[in-house]
Amino acid sequence: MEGFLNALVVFANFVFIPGLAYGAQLALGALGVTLVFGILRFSNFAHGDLMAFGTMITILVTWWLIGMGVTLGPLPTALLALPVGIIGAVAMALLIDRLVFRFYRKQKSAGIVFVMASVGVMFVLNGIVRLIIGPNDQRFADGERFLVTVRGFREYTGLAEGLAIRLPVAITVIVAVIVVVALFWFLQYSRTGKAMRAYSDNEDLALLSGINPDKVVMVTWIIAAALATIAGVLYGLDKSFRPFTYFQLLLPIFAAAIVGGIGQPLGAIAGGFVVAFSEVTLTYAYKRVLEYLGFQPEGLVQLLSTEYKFAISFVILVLVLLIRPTGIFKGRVL
Amino acid sequence: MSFLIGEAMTGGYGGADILHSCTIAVEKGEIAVIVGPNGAGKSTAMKAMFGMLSLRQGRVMLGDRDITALSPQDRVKAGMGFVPQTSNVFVTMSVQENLEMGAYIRQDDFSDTMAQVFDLFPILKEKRRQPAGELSGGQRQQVAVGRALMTRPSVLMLDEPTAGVSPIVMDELFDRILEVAATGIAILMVEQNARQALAIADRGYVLVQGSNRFTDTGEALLANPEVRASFLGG
Amino acid sequence: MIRVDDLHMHFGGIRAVDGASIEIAKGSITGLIGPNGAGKTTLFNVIAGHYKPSSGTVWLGDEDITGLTPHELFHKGLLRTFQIAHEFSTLTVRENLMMVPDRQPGESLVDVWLRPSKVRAREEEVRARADEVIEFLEISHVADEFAGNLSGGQKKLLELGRTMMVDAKIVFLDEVGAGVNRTLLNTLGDAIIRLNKERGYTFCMIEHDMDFIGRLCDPVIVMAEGKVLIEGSAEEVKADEQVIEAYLGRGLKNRPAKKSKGGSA
Amino acid sequence: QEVKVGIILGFTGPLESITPGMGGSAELALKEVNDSGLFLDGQTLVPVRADSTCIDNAAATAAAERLVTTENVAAIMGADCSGVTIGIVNNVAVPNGVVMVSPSATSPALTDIEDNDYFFRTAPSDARQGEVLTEVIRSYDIDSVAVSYTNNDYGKGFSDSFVAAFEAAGGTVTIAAPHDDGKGDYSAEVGALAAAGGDVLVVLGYVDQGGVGIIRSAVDTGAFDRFALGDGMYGQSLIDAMGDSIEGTIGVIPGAEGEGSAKFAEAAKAAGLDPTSSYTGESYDAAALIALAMQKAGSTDRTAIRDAMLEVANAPGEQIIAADLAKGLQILKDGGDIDYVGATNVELIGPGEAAGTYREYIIENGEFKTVQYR
Amino acid sequence: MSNRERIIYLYGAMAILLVAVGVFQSWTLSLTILNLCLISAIMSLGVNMQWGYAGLFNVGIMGFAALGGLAGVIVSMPPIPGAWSAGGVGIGLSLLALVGTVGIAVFVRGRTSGSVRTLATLAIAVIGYFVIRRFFDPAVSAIESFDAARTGYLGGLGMPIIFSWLVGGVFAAGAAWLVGKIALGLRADYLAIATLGISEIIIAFMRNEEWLTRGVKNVSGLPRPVAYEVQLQQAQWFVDLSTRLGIDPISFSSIYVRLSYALLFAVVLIVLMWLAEKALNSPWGRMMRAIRDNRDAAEAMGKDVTGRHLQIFVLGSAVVGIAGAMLTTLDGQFTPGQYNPLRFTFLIWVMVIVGGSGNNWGAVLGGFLIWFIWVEAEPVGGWLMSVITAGMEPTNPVRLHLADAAPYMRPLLMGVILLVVLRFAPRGLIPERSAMAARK
Ligand SMILES: Nc1ncnc2c1ncn2[C@@H]1O[C@H](COP(=O)(O)OP(=O)(O)OP(=O)(O)O)[C@@H](O)[C@H]1O
Ligand SMILES: Nc1ncnc2c1ncn2[C@@H]1O[C@H](COP(=O)(O)OP(=O)(O)OP(=O)(O)O)[C@@H](O)[C@H]1O
Ligand SMILES: [Mg+2]
Ligand SMILES: [Mg+2]
Repeated sequence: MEGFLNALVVFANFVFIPGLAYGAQLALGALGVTLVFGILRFSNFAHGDLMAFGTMITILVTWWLIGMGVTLGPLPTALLALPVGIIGAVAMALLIDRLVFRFYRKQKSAGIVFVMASVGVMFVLNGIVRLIIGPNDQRFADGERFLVTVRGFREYTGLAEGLAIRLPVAITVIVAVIVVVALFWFLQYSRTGKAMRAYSDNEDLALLSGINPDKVVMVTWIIAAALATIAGVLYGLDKSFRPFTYFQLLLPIFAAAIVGGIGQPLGAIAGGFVVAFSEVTLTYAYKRVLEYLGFQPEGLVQLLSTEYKFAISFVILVLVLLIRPTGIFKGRVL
Repeated sequence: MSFLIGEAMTGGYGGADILHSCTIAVEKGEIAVIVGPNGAGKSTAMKAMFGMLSLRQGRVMLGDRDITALSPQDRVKAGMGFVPQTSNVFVTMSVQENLEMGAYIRQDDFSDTMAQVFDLFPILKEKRRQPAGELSGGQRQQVAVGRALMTRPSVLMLDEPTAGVSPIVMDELFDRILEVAATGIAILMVEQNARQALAIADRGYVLVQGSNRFTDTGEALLANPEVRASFLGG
Repeated sequence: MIRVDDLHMHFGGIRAVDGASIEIAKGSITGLIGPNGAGKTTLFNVIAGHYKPSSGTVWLGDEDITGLTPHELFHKGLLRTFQIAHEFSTLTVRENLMMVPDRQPGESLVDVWLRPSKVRAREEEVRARADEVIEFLEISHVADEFAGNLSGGQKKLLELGRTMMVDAKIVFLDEVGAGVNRTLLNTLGDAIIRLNKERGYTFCMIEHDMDFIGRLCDPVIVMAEGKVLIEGSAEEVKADEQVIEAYLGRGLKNRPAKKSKGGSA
Repeated sequence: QEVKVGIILGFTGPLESITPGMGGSAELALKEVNDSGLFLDGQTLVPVRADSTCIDNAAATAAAERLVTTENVAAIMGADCSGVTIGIVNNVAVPNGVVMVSPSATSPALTDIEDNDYFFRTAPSDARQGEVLTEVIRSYDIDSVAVSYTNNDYGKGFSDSFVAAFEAAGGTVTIAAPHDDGKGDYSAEVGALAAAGGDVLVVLGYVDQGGVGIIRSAVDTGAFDRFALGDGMYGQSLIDAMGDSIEGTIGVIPGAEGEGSAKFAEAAKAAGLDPTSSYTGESYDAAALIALAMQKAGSTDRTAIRDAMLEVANAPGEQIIAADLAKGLQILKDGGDIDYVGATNVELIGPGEAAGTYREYIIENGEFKTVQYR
Repeated sequence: MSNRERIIYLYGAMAILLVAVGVFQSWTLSLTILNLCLISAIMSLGVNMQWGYAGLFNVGIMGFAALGGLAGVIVSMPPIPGAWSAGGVGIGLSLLALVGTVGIAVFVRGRTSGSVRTLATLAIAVIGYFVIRRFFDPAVSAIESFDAARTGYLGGLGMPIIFSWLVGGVFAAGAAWLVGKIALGLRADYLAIATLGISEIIIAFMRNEEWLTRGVKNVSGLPRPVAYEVQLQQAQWFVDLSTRLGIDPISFSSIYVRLSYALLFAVVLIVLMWLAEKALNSPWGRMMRAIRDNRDAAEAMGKDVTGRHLQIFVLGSAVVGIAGAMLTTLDGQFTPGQYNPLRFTFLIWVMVIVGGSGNNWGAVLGGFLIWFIWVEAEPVGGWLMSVITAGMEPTNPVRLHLADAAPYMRPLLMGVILLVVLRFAPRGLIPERSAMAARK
């Protein structure tokens, strides 16, 4: 029994919780991507850097707040600064749309042109963020880091193995769930949400129904930018902020969005977890777990060496898509 | 001075002009029908009157207001409804949502209108939850018309509403259109089922290569042998 | 020619085609009518290989062609048009037609690179044929326009035109008439009859215009709710109570109020 | 008049967060030389930066080409990552006969590269460090370790040499797994490491790259509570990041007995740089060496610089430490001989190679404590 | 402006840009850029075949380019006898085992059916896997531990590196065929994720299968297809020549070498371009565009859509592979670490779209222009920064901050230029022919 519990704890500590954390972080990012794709019908490569931008502003404000001696006690101060960050990101997003994407909408350009434009935007944001805050690691997490620490857990349960739950992770997971439900409800049932879907379905007909395209686009960017900032900040709180990492997050985020069914809020969540868990579970060495379960494996019992974790997550995606070509939730064609 | 009138409209899609000083008008409570060969410019004329392509010359009047400069969505607010000829439903949205979108600009409770649409097109009630993209050709057409009816417009413009619908549905559609007209709404439609259409039309236009060839009452046009021969298939 | 045995096509819960069995005689022009949503187009799509049927078989002559891909069927001489026009929007009207003929040497890169003369020769023939069709459909003035820019009816004409680019055994026409000007439609009717008589094409056409059906088709098959209702000559069908109930109807209820306002001629 | 010195580092790309410090240190050295006013009777050194991107060979070559043929630099300090460094050496430096001194390219491949003696480096190759680190860890009689190395030629080569040495010394390496820099999440890697077990986790990576990510993840999950670090992991930012959770961590960095490194640290701090960030000392030395070699050669002729390089870097001669360049310049001016020790105790054993002593440190109550030099 | 005019003007402008670099910076630099422009052009030509002709969304370009690069190593490096004797046999056996497994599997599948078949295949696969590992693992560790610091891999075939260009094409084509078999004929985003995945897998493979690729330790010192500068500088005839031309031997040597590269690359580009143009303007091209426009209709008109997709996908990838091999040749080394999606996938996409997808001339121009910007953005950015800060006095903190930030002007500028170009040529600099152009 004890052995079993230990095995369970080990598994939870090294596979389940990390997977959950990473999954939720990806999901939040994927939500923004999937929304922009769903409504504006292009994959926004600037999303990673928009995340970085929003986070950067939040960080600057956080520092200022801490400087002023304002904190949130156990909770990270960044949460106080978050709204400002969101406003900044939204402003930036709307500005970009005004300067870049609107033109192509009027032109009725092909989706791929939007994508390339977004690559251009990505470069620009890339530069701006580094110009302002530089390329270095920035840490802005204060307050409690752990809900449950390994040591605490051991002492409490008296098990040989420990378990840690980080506060940012908990927040991330909760936020992710809330946001998804909210977004899903909004798109599915609210008047504006329906208008947005109508717009993405058939622009001309939307006009004929008296839907104001500019409003739809604006709302989309506002939500997307807000999501990007939230995702970025929560991620930064858990790990740390470095512009380059945020750019690197782009690929797994896209993977998550697509596998979940592009354009589907619920899919983004599912996709995020699929990617995260396939990375962690397939490359984890199950030696310890099995030992606790009374086996005596001679090797590490590692299905795949960690070098392949990123690649393998894609294999999984392909498999998923083989079984469900439209993604986990029926998404639309890219 | 008609309620809705496109006067001497000239313009096209950027390339050569499609319309050549073509004039279309319709009165409140009246049904006007446009017929003509394929590619004559009927749909273009409709789009022009709805502000979906820019005119080089001519103007569009609604009531006694010049709406030439208005954007399509503003014309909707001004009380115009339009059913395009192609891609006229939201394929990814359910039938019901399609109808709701029709009523987008309405703030009041439109459940009664929806009920009316449903008993006009019973099949739609059955399929209300199904994505419009999965409907049959004729069913789509019914959704499209239903969508336009939801706006409760003062002018209703229909581009070949009966293309691909079964005879019985066509009859009911025309019945309904007559009723709608009777309530004082101006109705302008393009039709290739020209004979049935002209039969209920107060006024008919024959367009050829972007300009008016004949303009007369429905019966008159039906009676006119030349028109019959070259446009109504004998 | 074509035989369909107890065909079922279900989309989730929806039984689009629900046990239809039809037979299309060689050399006939068979009409297929029925209420909207009766399953006509779906039936076409199954026969033409776009859907795999949930159950049932399709025979071409005495060959089982169930589940063959559309292009395989094309090679067997089975063509179809689409109810909602499927033009190649960035190809010109002429190119739309020219791409149709099968086994063009120009479609193999080896020939393109090594035997240009051979390719050119065939191109000429194909172009000539395309121009004939364009003439016939009265769309010469848009021959070099992108098909995407055509008017609704013109697109339908193009659909028909593509089937005229090759010598088909059997052609399935899904509402070519819808949105086509009636006068032109009559000419098309004549053409169909001519193709049928002279070239021995077999036709199966979905239509809602009863005059057109009456003029061309014998026999006429009536579908409703995914099943075959009845089959017979146009007259029989028109007279049939069920058909009137489900499909034809009894004309307008409220006669148009005669007003004596008239425009000027 | 002005003498240009190229500084080519990956200012954008995976290493972008450590290169500013490196570039700064190099420029610090040049500035010091200029301020002394002793350099080649009043000429001044002008740094010219170029971006090696660290990974994009083609772009790096083009950038270097620009430095050499357009900016006409007398010598180049750089590049950072071994891949681009090799590319530049082969396609630009050697063909044009320009001296290149890399502060951080540690790949053995550079040892026997066809370089006509134009390539030098101030970072010792990994082979030696592996042994030193082994000694250190064994001295705490730890005999089973897990290794996580950054997945590039530096990490790989380092890990190879370390594992060999450690096992030769009778220890056991439970697992040696790579980690990619700049990735979003390292729980998979740490999971594997934890499962393999071991008394300490040996991290051979970069302090502000994946390396710290691994450590954070390991600490969070309680997988390891003791760490041993390679030179790339030394840096104040590590302590700032991890706080007291890495008390007792041991490690080595190239560094000399005596005040050289300390002096450099002061100077760097004064100039607003973080002296503990990766490869800053090496960068300073690389630039200093170039300047001194010019002084020795008495000209800015590219070949002359090459020939003077070893003489100023090695004994015999008066030892010159960091922040004391003026003295060296003076001696050389008077035709004397110097042995540049600099910030990291440079010793060039033949072109392309550097030997060095290492400083063993332990982290105690939040700061690096020097234990001894090896 | 008709496309022909555009082609003339824009290519002219591009030439002027390169000449300007030659005049104001240096000819060696100009040629260095040109060489990469040529390679990029070939890559974007390959991508244009897939996207521009057939609308296939391939975001795995990086992988195919890397395969080409690998060919460079396998073809040109000398074999390592020690490594071979250490593990050659093992590798050979494991290969045999692999072939055997597949063979048996196929055989069994032929004989069985239904659930039996799947079970049997699975069983064979599993057994095969262990058999293979049985030979493979020891062999690999033997090879990798053989003089790890210098070699630690099998080496290559020691043939002239030129051949690797062909082989690279073949490698890429093979991989493309595999991916196509699984992923083609389905939704666009499906292909996207599959290609993205496969490219990541290829790179992971190359970074970690050291016995074959030497992994992150890189393979440097690949033989060159052209002369070495240093040798030239020593060769008497060359020195004479340069003195006659009045250029100093050193810079002339690098110019000479780069010119010879440029020549080789140009030949390849021209040949490919000719083939591509012929193909695009033939009935084949027409068919491809038809498929791109409307799969269902094309299928109904008797075109084997999946087959054709596979064909073009393989061809396009092969072209990318060739370019990849050429790049490795030019670098003179193979560094798996350098392959990252931004540089090797998305940048190429930018080239295609900015140049004008569906139009070979456009794609090639895009390759030239975008690479040029990619490289020149850095000096220009730095210069801009110095202009901006010129006004402030040297101690101004803002100035100091900006001075340090100069490198980041590069992405900024890159982005801005990209956006500007896209803004004024939304359909690409040399767009696919328009309806007007189509009128004969
Ligand atoms: N892809 C699909 N998914 C779900 N239901 C479908 C799909 N395609 C068709 N249906 C349903 O199957 C029924 C038959 O459709 P079909 O298009 O065959 O009708 P039809 O006879 O062609 O009608 P019409 O004369 O209006 O074209 C319709 O009720 C339609 O809603
Ligand atoms: N988007 C477009 N761009 C360019 N030309 C167009 C476009 N749409 C239509 N045209 C051209 O304008 C002319 C008139 O088109 P329109 O759709 O008005 O014809 P129509 O009278 O509606 O014919 P139909 O009865 O077939 O619908 C046609 O010749 C067509 O080729
Ligand atoms: Mg029309
Ligand atoms: Mg139908």
